[in-house]
Amino acid sequence: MTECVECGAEVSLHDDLEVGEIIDCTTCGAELEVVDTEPPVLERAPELEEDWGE
Amino acid sequence: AETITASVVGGSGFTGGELLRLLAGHPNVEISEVTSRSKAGKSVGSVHPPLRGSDLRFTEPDDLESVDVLFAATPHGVSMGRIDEFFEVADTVVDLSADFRLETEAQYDEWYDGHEAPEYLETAEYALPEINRENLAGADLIAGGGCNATATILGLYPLFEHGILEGSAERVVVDVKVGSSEGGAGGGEASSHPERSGVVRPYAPTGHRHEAEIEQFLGTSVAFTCHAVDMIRGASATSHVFPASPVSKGDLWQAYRGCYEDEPFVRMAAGGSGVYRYPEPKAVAGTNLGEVGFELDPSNERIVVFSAIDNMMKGSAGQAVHAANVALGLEETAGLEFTGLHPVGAP
Amino acid sequence: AETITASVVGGSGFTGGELLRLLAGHPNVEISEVTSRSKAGKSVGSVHPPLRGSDLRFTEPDDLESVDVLFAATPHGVSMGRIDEFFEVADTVVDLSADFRLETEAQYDEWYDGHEAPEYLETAEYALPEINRENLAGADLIAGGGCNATATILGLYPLFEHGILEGSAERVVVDVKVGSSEGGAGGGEASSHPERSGVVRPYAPTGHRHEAEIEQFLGTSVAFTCHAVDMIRGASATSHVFPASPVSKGDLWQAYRGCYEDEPFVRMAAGGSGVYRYPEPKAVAGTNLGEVGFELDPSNERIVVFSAIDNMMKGSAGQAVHAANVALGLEETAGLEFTGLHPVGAP
Repeated sequence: MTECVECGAEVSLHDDLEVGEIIDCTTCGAELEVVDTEPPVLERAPELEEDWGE
Repeated sequence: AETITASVVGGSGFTGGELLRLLAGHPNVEISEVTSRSKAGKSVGSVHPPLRGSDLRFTEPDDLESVDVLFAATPHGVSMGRIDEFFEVADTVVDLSADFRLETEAQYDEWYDGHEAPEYLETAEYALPEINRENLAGADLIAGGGCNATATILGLYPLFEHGILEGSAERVVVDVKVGSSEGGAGGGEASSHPERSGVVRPYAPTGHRHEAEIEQFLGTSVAFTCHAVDMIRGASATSHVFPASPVSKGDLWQAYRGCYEDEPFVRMAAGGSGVYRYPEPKAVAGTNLGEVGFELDPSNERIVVFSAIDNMMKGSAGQAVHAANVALGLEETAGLEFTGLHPVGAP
Repeated sequence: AETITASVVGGSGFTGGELLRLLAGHPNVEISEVTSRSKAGKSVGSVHPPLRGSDLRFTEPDDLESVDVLFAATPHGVSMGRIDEFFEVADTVVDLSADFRLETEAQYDEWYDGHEAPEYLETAEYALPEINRENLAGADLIAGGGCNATATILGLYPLFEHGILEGSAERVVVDVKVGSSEGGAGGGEASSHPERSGVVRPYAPTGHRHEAEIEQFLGTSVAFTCHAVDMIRGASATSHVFPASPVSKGDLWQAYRGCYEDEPFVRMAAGGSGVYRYPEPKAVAGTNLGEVGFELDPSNERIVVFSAIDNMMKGSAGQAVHAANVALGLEETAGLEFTGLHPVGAP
């Protein structure tokens, strides 16, 4: 378990975590990048701004 | 598990049918009677497809059987005239109309055509558990919230509860988009299929009745506008809020998680990834869920708050069953477990 | 009557097809060329049903033929790279993208990815005749307005033009509902039919590109939010305006009639009776008409302004043809006479 940087809720992590992996927070949906595994550290992943067209 | 007997007065309308559908699937409820003047004698399934095969038939709404809880899905103005009679046959009455929502007779004089049983207004409890749970336990008279007010209140409540808004200085604009079931089965020319399809139709440019209900629970006046859009069931409220002092995303998440993290029927949807990044009626259609989300707009000193519900469920029948579960000490989510469909068409 | 030659660069998209449909029916226009890299060699009717039977075929977008007027219906970023080439073959260029809408290079740095031909920004004229007619006569480079900005500007313009709003103190909230054609033919997962049907989906909670364009022409900042709804073509803008001092319905009618009474493409719809009391995309689908209306909300010191357009027409191709008619001294309504259908489904 670790905290989501966006909303502060608990983020459940699977055990064979890899640096660089993207995990989405199940509370706020934010995309988080694993920057360290022992202990697990998450940062906001650079999410590409979806182009809404028009 | 405990079983309670329930009846539905006014069971042939859309809301009455939704109540029947939920109560028929409720583990702790046995339906004893469903009344309808217009459909008396007909099977409930002939009017409401989800109930096909049920032997339940509509009965005349006079000389009601005694039950533990009576749900009134009648038009505005009916319950206030029959409330004494309802309490003669039931210990708990859940009214889905607007007849007992507001606190004072003066409000009914202003927004409706007065009130026939104002003495009940004091004791009536608002049905939305997320903001009134402690008063609902053991309540006798429960008043279901209006669907537009429910969507709006769910979105804004955490901002007031956690002091981000004090409710005096700030300007709040609420722009709602709703489905056609809000107008009920009847409705005039404007709700014929050719005229009602594919609209984005402002129909209550200044919605004072909704504003009165919202102001009562949030303590602030809101500028409200409603549009009919091409949905049958669903309400989406977008609130544009201008707080007196700047606020951070962290403050917002703290307020919303603080209010809703442990709520069984509120889901957060505030940005993130995927197709459904913000609350959307499609995502909650047929469920008792409310979706709530927000976006910060520093350049305009604005918070944009989104909330989406199914006006037939969280905005009406679902909220009534949820409130009854709380009042009667049943499992809160009993009979309300459905979590929606994906993909799905217009709700 | 006079005949001018016209070409469409980027004719296979929705907007390109709409332009073709209008130009093919225009009494003063002869289409000389329609380019499309992806559909080169194919007949225009194979892509755009309204043009079935036409012997016109898409050509490669290189070595363009010289024409009187060139319409560019290309994605953002294309025209700014080819503008010199366009002016080598045409006296008048009408660009439907955002490439020449804003006045300064700084705005493109902030909201887009900079600009490749900023020297043209000075002379480019905004295509909306209702607010820029005098500058359009004889203009060489015409920049089509964005659909959301067009809907918003049409609604609010009279309030600024007649001093009801000065553009400084007042708070203006714009809540827009749009159809799926705004995203063009492509679009990712979110625009697949199962996911895009039946939505009320906030997609630009804080729509800064639109705000920049609106602010440029109204001189005030607006707090903008956009929702996708279940329409293909259509945009409905509801503006919540809080004027510094009270205003009467008489003032409002004077301002709106003053600006629009003689305009061929603006219809007022502010209250009154019947099913269509306020502006509605269905009522203007396929036409170059904009519907504008308002409602006064004294208790909230608010004016609610409604405006509805067809984003493919008044918000794009129709506006381009209207502007070209003005620039080339043709009859303003030439080729734009269609006044809509009733009853009709989702636009």
